[in-house]
Amino acid sequence: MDATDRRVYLDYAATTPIDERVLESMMPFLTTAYGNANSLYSTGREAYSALEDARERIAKLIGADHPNEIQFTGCGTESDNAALLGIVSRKSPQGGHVIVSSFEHHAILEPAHALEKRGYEVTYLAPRKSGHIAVEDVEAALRDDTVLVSIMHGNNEIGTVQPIAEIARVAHARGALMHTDAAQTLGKIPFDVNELGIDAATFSGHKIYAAKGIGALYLRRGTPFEPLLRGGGQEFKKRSGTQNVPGAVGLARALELMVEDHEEESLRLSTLRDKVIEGVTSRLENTVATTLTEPRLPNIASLLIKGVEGEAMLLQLDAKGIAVSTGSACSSGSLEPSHVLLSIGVPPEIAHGSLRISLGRFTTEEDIDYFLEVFPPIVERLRSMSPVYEKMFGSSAK
Amino acid sequence: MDATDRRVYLDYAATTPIDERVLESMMPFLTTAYGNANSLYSTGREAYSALEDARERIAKLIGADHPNEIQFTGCGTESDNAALLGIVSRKSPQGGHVIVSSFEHHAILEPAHALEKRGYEVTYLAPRKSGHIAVEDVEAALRDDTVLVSIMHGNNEIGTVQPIAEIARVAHARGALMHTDAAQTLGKIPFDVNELGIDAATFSGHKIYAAKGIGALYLRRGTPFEPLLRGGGQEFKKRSGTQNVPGAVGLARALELMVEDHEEESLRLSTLRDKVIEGVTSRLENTVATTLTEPRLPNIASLLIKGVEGEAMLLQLDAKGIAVSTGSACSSGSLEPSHVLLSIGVPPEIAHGSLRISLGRFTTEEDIDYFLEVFPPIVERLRSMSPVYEKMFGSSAK
Amino acid sequence: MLYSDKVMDHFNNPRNVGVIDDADGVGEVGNPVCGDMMKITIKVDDDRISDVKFQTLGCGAAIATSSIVTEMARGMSLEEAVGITKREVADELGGLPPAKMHCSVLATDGLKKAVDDFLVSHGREPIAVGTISHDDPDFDPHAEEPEDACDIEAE
Amino acid sequence: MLYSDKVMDHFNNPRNVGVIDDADGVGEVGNPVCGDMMKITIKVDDDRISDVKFQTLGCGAAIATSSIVTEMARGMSLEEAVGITKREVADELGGLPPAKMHCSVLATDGLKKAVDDFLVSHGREPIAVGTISHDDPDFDPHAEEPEDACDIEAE
Ligand SMILES: Cc1ncc(COP(=O)(O)O)c(C=O)c1O
Ligand SMILES: Cc1ncc(COP(=O)(O)O)c(C=O)c1O
Repeated sequence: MDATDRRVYLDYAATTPIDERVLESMMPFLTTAYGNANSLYSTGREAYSALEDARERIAKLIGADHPNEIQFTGCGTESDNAALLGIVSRKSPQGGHVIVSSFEHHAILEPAHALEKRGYEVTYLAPRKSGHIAVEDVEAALRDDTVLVSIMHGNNEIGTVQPIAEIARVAHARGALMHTDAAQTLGKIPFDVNELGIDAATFSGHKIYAAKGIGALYLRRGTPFEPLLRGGGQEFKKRSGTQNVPGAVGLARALELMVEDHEEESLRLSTLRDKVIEGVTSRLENTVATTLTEPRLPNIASLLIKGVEGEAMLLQLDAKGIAVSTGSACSSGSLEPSHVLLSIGVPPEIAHGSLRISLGRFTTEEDIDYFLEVFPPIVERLRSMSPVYEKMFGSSAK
Repeated sequence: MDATDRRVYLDYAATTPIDERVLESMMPFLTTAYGNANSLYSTGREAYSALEDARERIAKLIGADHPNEIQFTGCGTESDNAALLGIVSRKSPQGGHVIVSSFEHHAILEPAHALEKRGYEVTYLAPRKSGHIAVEDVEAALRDDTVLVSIMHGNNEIGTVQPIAEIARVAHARGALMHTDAAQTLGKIPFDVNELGIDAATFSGHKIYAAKGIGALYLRRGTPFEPLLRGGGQEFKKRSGTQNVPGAVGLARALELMVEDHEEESLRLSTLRDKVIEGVTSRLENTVATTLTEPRLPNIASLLIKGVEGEAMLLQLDAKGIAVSTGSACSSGSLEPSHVLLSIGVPPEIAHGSLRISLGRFTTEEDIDYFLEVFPPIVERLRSMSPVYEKMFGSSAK
Repeated sequence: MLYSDKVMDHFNNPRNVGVIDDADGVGEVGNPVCGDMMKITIKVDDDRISDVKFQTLGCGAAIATSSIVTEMARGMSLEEAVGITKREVADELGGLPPAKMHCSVLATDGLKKAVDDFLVSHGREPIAVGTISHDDPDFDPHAEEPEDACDIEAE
Repeated sequence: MLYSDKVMDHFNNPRNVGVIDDADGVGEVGNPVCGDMMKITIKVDDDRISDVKFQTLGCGAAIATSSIVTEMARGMSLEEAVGITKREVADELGGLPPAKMHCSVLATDGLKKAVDDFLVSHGREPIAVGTISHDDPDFDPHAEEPEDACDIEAE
């Protein structure tokens, strides 16, 4: 095969293709079974049954006590916004204190800023250098007026997994509720709402081979909550809007497929992930894994490639058919590189050279071999074009 | 064909099937072109191009000055919520006055109630008996501190079309902004944001043969707006969340198909609609069209069938394979029948017997004939089972 | 919202529809303004309900509960008939959606009224008076709102 | 965000990469902390730029603008070279995404610095001093934020 025709997708943490078995499960609801799930006649009841069946299956797979604890939403961002704003403003309308980590996704950080504007106090808790939130740091940050703690389960850039069960325990001990953004972990590592002891959790379809445009929010029964989307009263009055039945059905199927073989898949992916890390760091000087401390997601390899800029690597890899991601500021148009990397103490000049390789269901060993073959010359060429590489890193490494 | 095998869908105002040409346009993005539209590599750029192409086509079809005036959302409800809350809270954070009609969809009424709780004053403007909002009533309700007027374009239950251009003019004359919920009208009657002179408008995909889970919000450049969904900053920072590219592409295609033949289709549907109204009222005593005053949507026939309850009719029609809708309280589990019917002065005991027949692309004359054949005996049977029909309506009509 | 097969059966093929012309007792409950109304007529033999017919204006659940209550009551003693609870009616139908539970009250209240009408017209003490009510004995004001998709609008 | 074909061409095949060993002028701008840095070396003959080479650490736009500015400058008088605006650089590349416009400044500033370095080292007055700045002359603080999808994160 001509190298330039080859396509290797290594950005599963950004989005995944829809698994064809998932699409198949959606197809009836994209064609003949188009009814509105709120209609009383048979076409509507058919859609309703499919929707409720999807809800039940998801509830079961995450160990929820009741299907009605699952609401379908439009995306992970909506679930995050709804959880943070909805719980806090209902539980404590007059203000109070909220804890989030400083390396949350922007879908949590931005609503947290909005809460600050409304008079709440927010603690942005920094992770330790390993990329993990320490339980004792949460404990120290908790106050009597802490309303909610929201700490992400798996970090989308560096792949570290947080001790959610322990954090939930200390949060509850101080009377705070607990939300976790599980967009990156659902289906990849064990996820049980009761084992974790959480009150709310965010899921996103397009991270687990379901469609874009569907997400879900787990909300434990009795959790105070004010809807973000108000209207016809769908989703037990918690999320209005005609339900995306094909999306919901696909999400349930996708989660089933994830859970089905997550142990073997986890092993397979973490082996490939380690091969990426080992392969890059052994082939290229001045490269290092962002963190190797467990627990980590099996599918994310985060690397720091010193002396190059991320977008340049990304585009050169793209020219070879390889899709990856970077935390460089240049790729996002913002002034600062990834807040995640900065939060764990990576200096900006290094963070600009970060690379995230994220693997998934269709990643093969050949894909990794190809990446490892193509990548080193790209870095070497970019470094050779740099006016400062030798000065900054050359002597130290040679 | 056995009558019970026959399926006649007459509830297009609730939701529509996806047109197969629309689904076809979506398929590449549900399969191979799965990239995240925010990624820089080619798979992402492909998705980005498709998304921006969809945006441009929609912008053009509604006469928008710039594609960036279109944001994609998750549903009509989200667009309504975002418009009402987002414009009002940014334009006038300290409070003020808002005008909505009293027969808006709940996706407007509920956020309006939320605004009241936050200290805004809201006028719920009643339509006239014909089912139309009168421009002079809006004018009379406007105040110096009116921030926003939100009046729906076409009413989803009774099909009346409001004089949006005139309302926008009087609103602007008093310094208020103008939003219209066009979920029911887009593609069915001419819709041009500059001719209407509006600042914002709500669209929903599943009302025009696109998918569930996609909507759009038109927001004129420079209109003050605070995002409802905050996070990664997608959609020009106005609506965060990974974009639903297949949904957006389908929405653009769906709108093109609507606009393509909307004149012929409008004529065809209004002829069928009138046949429904004429057919029912001539065959059954004590039945009447809710309103016949123009302008009305071509595809909605709203009928009042005195002395029967809506859900009972609906279920009996369903047994014959016909899908319709009712404004009866019994079908919605609420205590009051449709707020729309009450708003135009229909007494509750009559409103319980309302029926909405809404037509669409796949409705045929045979469908209507079948409905007109099946419906009268159903009504007669239900009336014969009623303890009060004769007393209340029998003598008056005979 | 999903009705059970048995509800649909009783809605589509309601039993005992009509009015007993020489009824011993008549009960009328409900109000068209609220969307539902029921009239029930009974024949009484030896303090047992020997025949019963109903007329109902209302939704699927209102008609189905009316129909089933007539089936349940036929052959019962007056005491037994008055004792039928809305929960029993719903159970007999294989359950009702939460938002429709109030419809069972219509049926039981109508029956009670008819029995009392018989008793009072025969100079006897009514059994049911005071217990007739549209108030739902199972109603818990602190319960969550019924979580059912029929609780919402299909557009 | 979409780069034009010409940007991609200059990024993938940058012209004039390297360092002129016996350069007449050297310009260095940028800072690795901000993610981009450029070094430009020029040969001057008769107050015209006869040769020019660059090294750049940075994104696609940074490399492409560096490359194109060397092509534009070659053969120009010093006056002309110093007069190249960031808008001209972007236009020459067939446009740049709004979020990347600042990269053109790196290229033009580097060139100006190299010219001034030549002049000053020859005891002459610098032309560009005072005009060198990372501030964008086209920058409008009241403009809307760049509306571009690259302005966001892909997850
Ligand atoms: C007039 C009107 N506005 C808003 C909506 C809400 O749209 P969606 O169901 O897509 O949330 C609907 C239909 O449901 C509608 O008819
Ligand atoms: C950890 C995390 N949270 C939230 C989101 C937002 O999800 P969505 O893109 O579905 O809105 C993402 C990915 O985008 C994510 O990785």
